[in-house]
Parts: sequence; C-alpha cells; structure tokens
Amino acid sequence: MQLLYFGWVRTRIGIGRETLELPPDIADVKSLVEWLKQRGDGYREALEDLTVIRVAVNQEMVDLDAEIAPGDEVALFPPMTGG
Amino acid sequence: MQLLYFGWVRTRIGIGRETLELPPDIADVKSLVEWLKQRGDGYREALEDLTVIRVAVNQEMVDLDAEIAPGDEVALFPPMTGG
Amino acid sequence: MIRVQEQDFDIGTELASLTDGKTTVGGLGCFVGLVRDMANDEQISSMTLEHYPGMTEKQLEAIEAKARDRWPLQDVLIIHRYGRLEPGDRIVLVATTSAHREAALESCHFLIDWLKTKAPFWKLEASETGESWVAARDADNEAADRWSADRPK
Amino acid sequence: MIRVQEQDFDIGTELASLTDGKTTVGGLGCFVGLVRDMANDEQISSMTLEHYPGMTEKQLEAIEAKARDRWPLQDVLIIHRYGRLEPGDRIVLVATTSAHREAALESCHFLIDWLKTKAPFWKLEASETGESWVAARDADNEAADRWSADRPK
Repeated sequence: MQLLYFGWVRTRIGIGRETLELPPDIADVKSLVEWLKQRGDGYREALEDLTVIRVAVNQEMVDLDAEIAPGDEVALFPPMTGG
Repeated sequence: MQLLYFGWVRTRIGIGRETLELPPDIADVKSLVEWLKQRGDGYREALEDLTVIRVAVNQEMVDLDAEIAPGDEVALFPPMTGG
Repeated sequence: MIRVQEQDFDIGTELASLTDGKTTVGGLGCFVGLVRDMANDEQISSMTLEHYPGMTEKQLEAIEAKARDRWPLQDVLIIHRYGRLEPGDRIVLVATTSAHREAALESCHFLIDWLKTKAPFWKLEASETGESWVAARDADNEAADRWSADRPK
Repeated sequence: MIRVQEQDFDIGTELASLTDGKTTVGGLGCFVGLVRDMANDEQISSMTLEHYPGMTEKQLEAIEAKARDRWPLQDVLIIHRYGRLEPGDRIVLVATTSAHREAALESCHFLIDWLKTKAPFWKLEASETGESWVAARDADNEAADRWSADRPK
C-alpha cells in the first residue's frame, strides 16, 4: 500500500511517503492507523489524536471507518490550511 | 435658488440647471415641487410621481418635507442607478 | 480613496497600488462592474453615465467612511466612471485590503451594494429602438438594505 | 480554470483574461490572499506551503464545479501557489465573472472559504523562534459550513 503523509503528520513520522505491506486483517483506515502507531514513536506521536487526523483514499476524503484495499493510495494529514 | 435636474427628470424638464427666484411662501421641498409643476408640461411630467423623485439640498439627501432657503442648491432626480 | 473620472482605468495597476510593498495585507477583495451588451432582451450599443459632480464624491466618501467604520480596513479604493461607455467597458472598481479576508470580501460587497443606490449616477442606455433611462431595481434596494440591519460582524 | 503553481502570478494579466473582449460580463469578483508578516504576535520571516499534488487539482476542480452549480458563472479562475513565500507575497487568487454582481461576489467568497478548509494545503511558518505548522481555525470551518446550509440563492 502506498502511504503519504503531509504537514505535521509528515514531520512527526519523518518521511513523506512509503510503501508498506499490510497484514491481511487490516481492512479499514482505523485499523491501519492503529497498526501504524505500533511502528515507532514518530507514528504514535503523529497519530495520537484522531480528531485532528484527516484521511484521503485515492485522493478522495474519507472517514476513519472507510475500507481500504492493498492497491490504494492512502494519505494521512492534519486539517488543511489553504488559501 | 439654484436648481439641478438629473436623469429623466432632466430630460423631461429639458434643462439640467436653472436659477429661479421663488415666491416667499415656498419654504420646503414639497411646496417647491408643486410650484415647479405649474411652470409647464415638462415639469409636470417630470414631477408627477413623487414616489420616484429623490431630493438633495446642498448635496445631501433629504425628504420631501425638508426645509429650503433661498441660497440653497436643490437637486431633483430619479432613484440612482450607479455601479 | 475616491476617483470619479471619465477615462478608463487599469485593474492591475490599481490593485498593485493597494498591495505592492505591503506586508500587513492578508486579503484583497475587489469587484469590477462592466457594461453588458444586453438589457431587457435588447442589444445595447452604448451606455451613458450622468452624475452629480460634487455630490458624487461626497457620497462615495461617506460610503467609504461607513465601510471603514464597520470593518478593519487598510486601503479602500473606489473608481467610478461617467460619460459614454460601450459594451465590455469598465464602469466601476471597488477594492479593499485588510489583514482578514472576511473584512476585505464583505466590505467590497457592501461598497458596491451601497453605491448602486446611494451614489448619484444615472444610466442612459442606447439601443436600436432608441435611448432609455435604466430604472432602479427593487433587488438593488434590498441588497443595500440588508447591510443596514445590525448584524454581528 | 485551476492552476497550482510555484511561481508568482500577475493580478492584472489574470483578471484581464477574464474580461477582455467580452461584452456579456456584468461583474468580476476577485480575492487575493497574501502572506502577512505577523502571526500570533510573532514576526514571520517566511511561509512554506506544502500540498498534495494530484489531489489538490481534483479538490479545486470539485470546488469550482460546486460554485458553477450554485451561481450562473461565466469564468472561474483559481490560482494557488505552493513552496516558499515571504511576507507580501501573493498566495492565492480566486476570480469569477457573471452577468450579475451578486453571483460574482458571492461565488468568490464561497470559493475562498471552501478552499481554505477543503484543498489539501498546509502552511509552515518560520519566525525567529523556529518553524511551526499553522493550525486550522474554527472560524474557517464555520465560514465554510455556512455555505452548506441550503440558503435561497
């Protein structure tokens, strides 16, 4: 799975993009996030407060309970601050 | 008194500006307008519907019952259509 | 700043003067009104704007003051043309700058709504069938009035 | 039309492209957002805009479509920059043209409100005390939300 991180999610995790092989039981965003938090302090710090985490799957905004599949591009980021 | 006309008030009366000596009993806009209507068809046509006549005395918008004095500049015109 | 003039203006030059070299402006709002080629299903060949010199400037200054009273504005620019214009010609520009976008956008909207019904301009349209004075629209009065209600900022 | 770019843009040139030679435009509304030198009482030395290439364009196109759905618009232009900017630099331009001023002004307001919270950009501010990510503001969410209520046009 292609993973992208932006804003302070990126700076806390330390990288902007990675490709990961997910365990087969991870089928939605919420379980992906929980799994990522096991990967290290940066991930845990970045994803600790889910109320300020936004998610896009294949470049469309989704909720935390959205389903994901191995070929998806999943992006995790803070609330947007454009304009 | 200096009188100014704009928009269709001007084209109906036929002139944009005139200086008139008013009878001494004319002390407000309403009586001025009634007096002007006696001056000819153009005036009568221009001032016939008072709901669409706007008045400025010395370049400030006023109501029809505003007082006027001989040295004033009084302008009569239709609702404005700027912008 | 108020300008009532016969000649055209350049939008880019005018807006640049409001922002160039300034580092306190967060937002620039702007509206430009232009002459349309159609009015009441008739093809318009020209529009002539008449105004009341002296009073026009006073009224526009009063409207600017009202806007400054209501929103935290840095610069305010109103340019209004008079004389004979053709379809596609610029008539009016209002622009405001502020630290905040809401103030810039709302004040622009206010300025154009108010000057529509409170600045002494009258429009004469010419078409194939002759000349006619543009009538005031109820919608314009309603648009102006909605700023008079004491809304929270 | 949507443009996401690193380089600066010229406001005059961009706006001219929306109106020049057109005789059906009655009103042009425009908003330009700029980098301010102050944030939370701190002097800002630079602001770096990060975005999500691909998704940004999609989101801006969706926002444009929403605006066209709601107002009778002729042209819509959104230019959003990314990369490193300094105080006084232009960040974003939104501009719309319509036969009617209300449509032009309201749609501009809508576009900037929506892209603030729905386009994938993130701002990193640098000051003497270091770098910090700009936090989303509740006021911006409220501004975006007020367009979702089904108001009459």
